[in-house]
Amino acid sequence: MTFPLLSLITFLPLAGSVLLIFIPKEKRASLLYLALIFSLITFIVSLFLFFNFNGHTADPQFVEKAPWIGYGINYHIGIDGISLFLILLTTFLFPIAILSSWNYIQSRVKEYLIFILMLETGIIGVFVSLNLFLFYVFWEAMLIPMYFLIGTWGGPRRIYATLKFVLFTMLGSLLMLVAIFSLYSLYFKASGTYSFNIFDFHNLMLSSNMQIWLFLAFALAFAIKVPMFPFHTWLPDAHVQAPTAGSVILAAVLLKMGAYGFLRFALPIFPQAVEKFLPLLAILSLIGIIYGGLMALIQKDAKSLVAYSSVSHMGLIMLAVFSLNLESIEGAIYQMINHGLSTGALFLCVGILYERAHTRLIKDFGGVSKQMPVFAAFFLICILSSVGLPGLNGFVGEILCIFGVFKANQVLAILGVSTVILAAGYLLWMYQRIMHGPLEKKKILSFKDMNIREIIYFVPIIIMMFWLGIYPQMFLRKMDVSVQHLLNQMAQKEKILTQNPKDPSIKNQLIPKSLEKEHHKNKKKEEKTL
Amino acid sequence: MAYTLFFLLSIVCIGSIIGMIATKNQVYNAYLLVLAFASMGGLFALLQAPFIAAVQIIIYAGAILVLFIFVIMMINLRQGLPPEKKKWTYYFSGGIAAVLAGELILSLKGTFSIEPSAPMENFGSPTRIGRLLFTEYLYPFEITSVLILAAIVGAIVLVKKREKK
Amino acid sequence: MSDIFWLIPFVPALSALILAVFGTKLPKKYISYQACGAVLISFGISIISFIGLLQTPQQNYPLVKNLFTWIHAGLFKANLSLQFDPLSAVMALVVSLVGFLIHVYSVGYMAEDKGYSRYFTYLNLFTFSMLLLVMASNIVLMFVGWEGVGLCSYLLIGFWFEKHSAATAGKKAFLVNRIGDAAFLLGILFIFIHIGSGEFTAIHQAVGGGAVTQGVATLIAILLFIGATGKSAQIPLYVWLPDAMEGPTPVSALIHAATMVTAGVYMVSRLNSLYAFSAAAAEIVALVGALTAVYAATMALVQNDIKRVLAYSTISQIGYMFIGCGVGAYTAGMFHLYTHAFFKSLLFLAAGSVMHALSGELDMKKMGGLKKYLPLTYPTFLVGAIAIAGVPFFSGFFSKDAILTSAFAKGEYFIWALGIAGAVLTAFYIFRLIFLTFHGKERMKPQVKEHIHESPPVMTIPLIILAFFSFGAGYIGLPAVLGQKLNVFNQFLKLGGHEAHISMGIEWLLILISIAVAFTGIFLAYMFYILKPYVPSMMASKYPRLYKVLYNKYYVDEFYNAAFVNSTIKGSELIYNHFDLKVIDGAVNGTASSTNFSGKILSYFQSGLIKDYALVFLLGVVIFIGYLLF
Amino acid sequence: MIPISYFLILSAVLFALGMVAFFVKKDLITMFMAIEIMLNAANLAFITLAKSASSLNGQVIVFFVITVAAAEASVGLAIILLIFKQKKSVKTEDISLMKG
Repeated sequence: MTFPLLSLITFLPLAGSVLLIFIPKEKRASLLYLALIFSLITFIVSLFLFFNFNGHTADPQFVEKAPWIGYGINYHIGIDGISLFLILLTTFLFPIAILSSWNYIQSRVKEYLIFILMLETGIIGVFVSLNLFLFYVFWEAMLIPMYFLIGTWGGPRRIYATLKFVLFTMLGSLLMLVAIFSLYSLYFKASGTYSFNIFDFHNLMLSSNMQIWLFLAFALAFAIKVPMFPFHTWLPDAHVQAPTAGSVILAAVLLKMGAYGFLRFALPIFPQAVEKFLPLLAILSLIGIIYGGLMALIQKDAKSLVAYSSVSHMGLIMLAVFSLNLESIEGAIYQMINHGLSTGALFLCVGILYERAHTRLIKDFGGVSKQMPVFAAFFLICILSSVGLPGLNGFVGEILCIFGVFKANQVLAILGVSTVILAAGYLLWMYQRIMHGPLEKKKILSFKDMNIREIIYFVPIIIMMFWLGIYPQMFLRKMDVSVQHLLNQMAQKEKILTQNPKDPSIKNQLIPKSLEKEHHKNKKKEEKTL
Repeated sequence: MAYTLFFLLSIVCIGSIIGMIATKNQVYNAYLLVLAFASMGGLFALLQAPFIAAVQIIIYAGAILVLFIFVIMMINLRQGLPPEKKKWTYYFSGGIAAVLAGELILSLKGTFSIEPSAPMENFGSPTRIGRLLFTEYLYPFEITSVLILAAIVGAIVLVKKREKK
Repeated sequence: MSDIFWLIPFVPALSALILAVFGTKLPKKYISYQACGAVLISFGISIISFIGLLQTPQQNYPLVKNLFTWIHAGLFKANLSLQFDPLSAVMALVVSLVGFLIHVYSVGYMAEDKGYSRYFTYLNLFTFSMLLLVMASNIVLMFVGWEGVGLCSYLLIGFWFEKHSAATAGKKAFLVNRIGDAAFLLGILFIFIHIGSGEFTAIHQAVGGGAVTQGVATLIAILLFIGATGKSAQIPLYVWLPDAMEGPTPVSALIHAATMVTAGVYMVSRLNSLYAFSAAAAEIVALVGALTAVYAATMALVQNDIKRVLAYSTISQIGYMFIGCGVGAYTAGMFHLYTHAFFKSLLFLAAGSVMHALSGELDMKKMGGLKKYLPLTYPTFLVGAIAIAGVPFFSGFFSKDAILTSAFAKGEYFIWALGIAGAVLTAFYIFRLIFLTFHGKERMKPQVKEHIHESPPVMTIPLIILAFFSFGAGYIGLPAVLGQKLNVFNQFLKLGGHEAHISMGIEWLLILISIAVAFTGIFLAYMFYILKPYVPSMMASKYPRLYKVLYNKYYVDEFYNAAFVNSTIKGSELIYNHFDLKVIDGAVNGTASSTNFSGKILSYFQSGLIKDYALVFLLGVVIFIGYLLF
Repeated sequence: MIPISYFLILSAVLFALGMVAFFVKKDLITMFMAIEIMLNAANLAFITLAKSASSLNGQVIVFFVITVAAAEASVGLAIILLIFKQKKSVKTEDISLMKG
């Protein structure tokens, strides 16, 4: 039994939130410091994952397995090259989120911090689960703290926003639950054993009809989470109403769960259905890119502008995911990290402005640069990162995504490139209206530049932006094998289905052992070549 | 002899229930119910259940009905209740009850042809029932006693006047 | 020593980093030393590397320094690697030299500005990006520089962001450039798909080896050229450059005249094999260049803003460079780029000096007769004007003539004719500028007049150096008629492309035509603005429509605004209000409210009365028993 | 001897009458009494069938029913008293907290 590193990372925040319960709520400072320390320790521990991660194997690493309820419901966690970075992103952003709410949250600080830490456990849990049941538990558990975060500390229309957010997500995830149990029973029928293990499901061959229904159920849940057009309307509302930290986490991590779900479940389990719905999904993603960009262009509220920009960026990520090649999927994963950093940072920027002006309407600003030069620089870097300026992180992901899409379908890529123009348009226009121009509003004269605390939490983000932009090798190389493995898996199932399309014996069965051997050989080969 | 007794008791029973439906006064209702329960006890005796008949009269006619009358006295509604507004529920519920009765009787069709069995020695005697209760039905019996205890405590707690803080 | 060339871009980068982090806390004097020093070091390394390059045998070209793998996933691989060959060397030398001079000039020009350190951070950052652009060994890294210079241009145009117009102009520049960049990006993708590598050597090999078809090459070439029209301000994406004059004047000189805007020309020259391979693309390049050259020159005729005249002049001159590239005379294009860098930055800096003298006045109608007040600025300005007008023995003459001769030799007579027309206009507008500014009546406001003064030496010395280059830079590329050996520039660059040869007689004829054209333009200007100053206004009132169209720059800005910007915004608003809020959100809220409504209806059944519940229960029992019975 | 069907029919009729009483009455106390009638009707059926099956189990069950009924009556009446204290009424129309 090795040291349970993953469990530690997953449950450390929860332990922190339990500990917070015992601290009297009047001790504001100690509450905040304790929460910060717990999230920081979690981050530091998660760095071990990064440095000890073996990029030469597609097998899950840091695996822990323990019986739980039985009937295939186990506590089974582990990570691979796809989930590693999302976990790191999560642990990286949480201390920042806590720092950003240092003054912003004035009432019920204790409860707030408890929910934030609970949320962290929920999110990490989603990314580490290798058992579908466990995954679902975390997936839903994470909604609860988010519900309270928006509903209690949000803006004036917070109740509407939370309800919309939770109901939307619930709608998808309930259908997903049905699909999960169908998979479970199908697997039982095929193999005679109970299992919720994701890798067992990967070995399950389903008839194409069954694939379509199950895929639709999964896809809806994930598409809402991403959110893909036309399921995006909860996002601007939730973002605008959520407190800054909530927005940061929502944009940076929660949205990624949708894309992660597609990569982890929808693609490898239902390759045929994916094939079938590919045109639809790709076109929806493309619409999302352009539509989100156009909508962002005309938003009057800075936060909802950034929210719509998220729709646009996630559209590109999804388009890349559905392009199904190595470049596009690596680009998509990379772009997820980038989007997490840059959009999260943009929300922080809007939050900093809001703390000073108590408004988010773009027209209430103008000429802020003069008062806040340091902030202007940070804000600009975040915008440029989001725009995809070469040298910063956004470019690497963007060009890989577009290149991958281009390989799959040139027309889609050519239309998708419009994001380059649109993103520059809406973000720079916003920047101009907020930061530039004559200083006409008197209120702005009283603005103070960023304080030490704000600079402290911004600098790591900026450093990461440059690092990811200049030396992506360190990150990309750890994904190679996992992504290649995913693609091989899909290709292999495809092969079986195309070899004997009418053979009734391949209805809902396991992948034949002989092929599995071949599969292992392939895997060895992958590992050698990459 | 048995037939006469049976019809007499049934008529008393049915009659007192109909009377109960017809009268408004709650106290009269209670008295009529005593009558119905007593005649029911008689019917039990006819069916070779002397012990249950005794229990029926003692507990129902004695204890429970007394409880009812106490409560009626405590609430003490001077004037009778005003007439029901929704008349149609009377007819509707009456109709449904009639249908139910019809259905129940219809379902008893199979029993019409069963020959009555000859009376048996000591069939419902307290001894035999007591033996059963303390052997085969020991656990349920004990649980009932706990239930009654719970009911007593519950009733007291519910009705007890709370001291204002 | 020859492999230290990779340090050239990174010295300014380091300086920019230091200034960005500590800039506000450093003394001005230190900042200026560091910023200028960094560029000077780059220039020094450039010279050392250049000498090293000359000593290296030619088969070893280009020298490549691979620092590390930058992006790599699957087929997509881009290294962070720099190369040094004659083309890069010329560009690096020009950029670092002009850059250094303008840094020095800026020390004087920006001395009073509050954003001093910010200014030099941007300027250093720009130098880094530009050097990266010209030294990148693959197209992806080149794109980094390409975007980087665009960013710096954005930052520097909007340097005085309190001014609404400056902020808008900066944004406009970035956005218009982005449109081009999107096409450029697509070009990169096509290169990777069809060639499999972004390294320039690989591209040359693939094109030379016939690995790509004519059609693909044309597509790639055109996409990249669209990117170039954005960066180099050619039709149709030139609109940002005139507005870019909102930035500080040294910036206009460095970025919007000498270096950045010529990046497109550099790119085409760098990928010369591609353009040589695709005749159609080359034709388009030449045609766009020629049209822009004339078109921009016409707009320059009537502008009164001294910097705008120079801006249109820049657009026009870059058009000439593209003519050169388009007709296959890449060396000629590069040669013009090189001479233009000197004389155009000289003109801008001199204009800046004029502005400095007149407390920031830009309108030529409020100048005049400045000759005697500005004893140093005037002659240097004049040198620049003579150079751009194409008067013999000055650098502009040699380079422009090389381009036009090549066009003629290639048989592109139409383009040649456009070029000649542009040359007349060029000579005219630049001397119009000279006459209006330095000659004639003094039209300044009296309070401005009191303060007129010559600029400090830190500004005039760069002017003098640049004037020297504007005069002499052309002597390394003398026309072929004087002997092939004399064209050192040509010998050194050795860019591909077929330079057609024509007989000596025709070449002499062409040279004479060029000279005649230049003097015609100058003479016309002299006539209009010195001899008969009433003529221009008379012309304007005689052809009011033509004048208005020219003055309003053919209404292209208005057209773009209406056709693209406003329609997009209006359309988006329409979609947002009627589709996003009503249809999509309406569907969501509709689901919610219909659920709510049906809940209300159903709640009537929940009367709260025991009897009703019991009745329903009874009904259920009756039905159930009935079902069991029958 | 009397055929058991007589008893069973009687039990059915009594049950239906109890039901009618339940719906016709509107004070909680009498409704409660009606419930007791229905319980008794069920008891009658039990006893009858016990006899016809010659098994004492039926009678034992009736014994339990009566005990439970007693317990139920005590708690139920206590609740009715409480309701009366609060609402000053035992009419079912006045008790509609569950109304949606």
